[in-house]
Amino acid sequence: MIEDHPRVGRLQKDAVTESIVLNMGPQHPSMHGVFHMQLELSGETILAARPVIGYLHRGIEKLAEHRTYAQCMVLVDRLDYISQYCNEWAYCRAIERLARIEVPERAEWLRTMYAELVRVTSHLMWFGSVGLDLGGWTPVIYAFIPRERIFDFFEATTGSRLMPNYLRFGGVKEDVDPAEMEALHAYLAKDLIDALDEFDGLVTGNEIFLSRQRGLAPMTVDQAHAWGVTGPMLRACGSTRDLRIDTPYGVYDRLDWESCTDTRGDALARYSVRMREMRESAKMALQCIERMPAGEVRTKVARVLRPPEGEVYVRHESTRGELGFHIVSDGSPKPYRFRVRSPAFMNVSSLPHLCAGAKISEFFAIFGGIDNVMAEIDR
Amino acid sequence: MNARIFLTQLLGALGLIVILGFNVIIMDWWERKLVGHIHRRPGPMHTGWHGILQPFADMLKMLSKEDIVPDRADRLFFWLGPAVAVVPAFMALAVLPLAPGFALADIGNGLFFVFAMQTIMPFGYTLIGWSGHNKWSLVGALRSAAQLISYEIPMLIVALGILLAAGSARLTDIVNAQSTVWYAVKQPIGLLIFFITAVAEMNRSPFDMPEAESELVAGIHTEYAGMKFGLVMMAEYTAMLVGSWMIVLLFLGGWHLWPLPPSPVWLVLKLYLVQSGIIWLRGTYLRLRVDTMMEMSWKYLIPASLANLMLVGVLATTFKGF
Amino acid sequence: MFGQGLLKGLSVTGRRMLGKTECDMYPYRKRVLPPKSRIFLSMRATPDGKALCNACLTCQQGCPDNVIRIEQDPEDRKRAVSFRVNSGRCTFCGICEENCPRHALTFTQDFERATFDKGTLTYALIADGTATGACVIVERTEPEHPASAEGGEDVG
Amino acid sequence: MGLIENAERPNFILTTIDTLLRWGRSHSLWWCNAGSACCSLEFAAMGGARYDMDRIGSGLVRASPRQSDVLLIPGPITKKMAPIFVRVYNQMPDPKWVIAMGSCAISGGAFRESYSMTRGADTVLPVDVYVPGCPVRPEALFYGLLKLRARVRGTSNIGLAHREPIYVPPDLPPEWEAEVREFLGEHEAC
Repeated sequence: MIEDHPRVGRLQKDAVTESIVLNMGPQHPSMHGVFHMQLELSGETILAARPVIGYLHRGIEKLAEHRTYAQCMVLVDRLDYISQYCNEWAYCRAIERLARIEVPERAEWLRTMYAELVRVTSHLMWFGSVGLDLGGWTPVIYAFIPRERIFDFFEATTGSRLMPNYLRFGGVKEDVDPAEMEALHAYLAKDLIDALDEFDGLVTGNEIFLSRQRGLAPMTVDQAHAWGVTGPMLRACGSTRDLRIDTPYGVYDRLDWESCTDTRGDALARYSVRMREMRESAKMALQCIERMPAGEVRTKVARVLRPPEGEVYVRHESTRGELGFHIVSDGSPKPYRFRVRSPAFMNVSSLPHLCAGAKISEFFAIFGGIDNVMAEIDR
Repeated sequence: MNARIFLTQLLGALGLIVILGFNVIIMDWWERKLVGHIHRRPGPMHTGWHGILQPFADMLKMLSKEDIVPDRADRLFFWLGPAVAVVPAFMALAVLPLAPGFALADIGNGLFFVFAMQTIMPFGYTLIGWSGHNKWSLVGALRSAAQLISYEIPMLIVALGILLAAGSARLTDIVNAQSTVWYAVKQPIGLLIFFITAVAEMNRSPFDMPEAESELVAGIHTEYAGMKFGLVMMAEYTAMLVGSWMIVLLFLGGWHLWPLPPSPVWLVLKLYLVQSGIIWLRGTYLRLRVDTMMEMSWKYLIPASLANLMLVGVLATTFKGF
Repeated sequence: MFGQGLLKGLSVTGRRMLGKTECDMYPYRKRVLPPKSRIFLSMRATPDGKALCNACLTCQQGCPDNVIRIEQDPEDRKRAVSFRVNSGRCTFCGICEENCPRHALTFTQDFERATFDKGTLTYALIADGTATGACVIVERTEPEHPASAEGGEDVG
Repeated sequence: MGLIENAERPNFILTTIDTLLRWGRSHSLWWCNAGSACCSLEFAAMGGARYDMDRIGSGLVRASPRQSDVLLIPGPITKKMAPIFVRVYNQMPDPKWVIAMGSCAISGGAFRESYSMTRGADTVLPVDVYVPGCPVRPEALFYGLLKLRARVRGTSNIGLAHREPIYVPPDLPPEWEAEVREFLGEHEAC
């Protein structure tokens, strides 16, 4: 409990002060969207934190019940707008399992490549916003340079920078131009790694950054499981849970890579796990480009898909953690129930526990480490 | 008082105001340009030649913005805050020499006068933050007060080392004592400490706690709009000018640039180099945490500055002309 | 050694400060967007200005956001009297382009569509049965993809 | 005295000052980013190295609405968020402008039919420029900004009226009132 926290407890015993309630957000520069945090402060120390969500609740789960399965892809894109391909893939896997659709070999490779590329861009965005939260302006601008380059590839091959609507049930929309892949390969092999090295030089080794992150808001594996935390945050506590290994999908079992884990469980561990994941993802995307077989990219599926009656739950390692789609079909062209298990929502639920007893400026270091996307939390 | 002296002083004061305004405009442009190039982007570009007219556009806009005073703000102090922050910085400029003997008032206690004026500035920041009736700016104001008070101590102790070595508190004498070797060479630890504390005194990144943008919306000036915000910005740039000027005078040899003849040009050059360095720091570093920053002052900088003072004292008594 | 990381950071930004900038200088130089990028919905037309659309309503029915409004000619059901697009609602998902059996719909790369008046965001691709200015003229008369021959409709 | 009395009939001094102020304003539009969803990423990209809106003097995204001129609405306005955006708009000093960025802010876009959405920013705020796209490309937003600059340059300061937001608070059940007031009251103190 918060009262048992050593720092808070001492503070309350020693001095009788009146706490102030500070409403952080929903319109606040570093709230990563419209997130509202009620902080109860004693001086600059946070006594209690109450997250308020729902400012971006657009009713995606309800809207999806009025759309055909193919039209839902538009909503799925906008669910977590930083890792679109992961969302689309998870949704496609759910429908493919429901309707028993086979996916061609090349399409699986393409999907894996796009998912890993988007993991890179998502983590780049996170890196930039961590820099912004901690008061630096440069990291975010630097992070956008490789991001723009990968977006160029997305746009040239799928037609949109952010909202691709590229994956289809039983494959992908269209094949990728080999020349584009060639250019991307050259970029990933050298320039991206150079950029990541530069980020390490700018932020990772910086003593100011280390002093703000080391030992901050530690979390044990048991706590993480209790709060439902998944993804890089869970792997930073020493767990090896990675759905890409535990429940293999795509071509992850055929790639040469390893899941990034850390045992310290603090904010710095979360940071280093994500930084290493970016390199691993770039490596995986490179392998995909090199070893991708030729062939079909799309199986023929009815334009208006009518999956048989039944329900399905698919787990997927999104950039933020375990993304789940629970879809109930009644045999009609529209889903009967469409439910999303959003990783960021579960991760944010650990926030009140993590930041009790922290300072205001520590709060942003903790908050940045969670890497939340409000659109996914509020849906 | 003689009418002629009065007139000269008046003209000098007016000249200082002009210099002040000119500096704010130049620094506003230069900061955006330099930070832009650090970010690999060109910065202001299309408003005049390389965006040189950008500060004028900003100023015109701020002048014509609606002047909001929050409902429950303390109206008097809301007005007074920026003035209390600007005026001491401006007064400190009066004793800062530009060339040998060329200052509005080249007083014998110039060193202490500048520090005395700098001590008033946090009071202005605290007023700015407190009077707006806003929790963010209140937190910023308290941070500002704590930060500026705790960083003044090591700064003054280091300045005592200079006083010990130069044997005079008159700024012109201090500069002239560096005609061959700068105090930056003689007292490198002192320079380091003085530089850190000066950056902290100016509320510049990585010590910009009072206006931590990502934490406390806009910190102390959250409620300031229009030209009052412009005044707060002016206070910050002037504080930066005074701080860098002190660094140049105390450690970087003022108008001396050995082996070239002394000239105010060197002083201005050094002044803007130091300010560019401070902007470079802003483009590179993340913000320190507020309690780390306080710890840094009390645990490390104050003992280090005392050690520096002892060292300087021993050296100054041992070697003549140190 | 303490301070190493700080110096490293300074060296990174210092190098960048003296290096080249990355800017596109947008209003003065415009980047050529890739042909696949979906910016604004447009329609293909034959060189003599007739639209390829035969008012089959596939796009209108498939659109998730009710962007497309087609009015069929009451006498000739294969002819559209008007084809209006409300780009203020469009999510640029490309479903209409993908579904169009005659490949009549396409996307242009013209993105400079910001406006003061929301009403002007609705534009017509066909008005009074004739293709309007928003259309892209195609020189080729044969279908672009061999797959469209499956429909068995004569294109051209 | 004379200047103000004859404000109806602009004289030389007044028009010169006016031209100067219009120039200043149009070259120094600072943002208030009411960042909610996907489009704010593209807005951030516009501040990045490739597009760099600082070139035309709009590079400063002020965290406090008190110091900003343009309210950017880069995403959906939900019913829960509408009063807060109005509040942000009211906190900005005149003259101020609003840009609706993307389909969600123009009309509700993909979520138009949803129960929790307003149908566009113009149901809540007086919008000046609509930038279509989903999400809007950074260049397209840049073009929208240039459009807004043209409008600012063309808008005279003489007799510029304050524009009230259009927002009408919903009719809430009376039993909710105390709760809502308490909620808003907490914001008030902030």
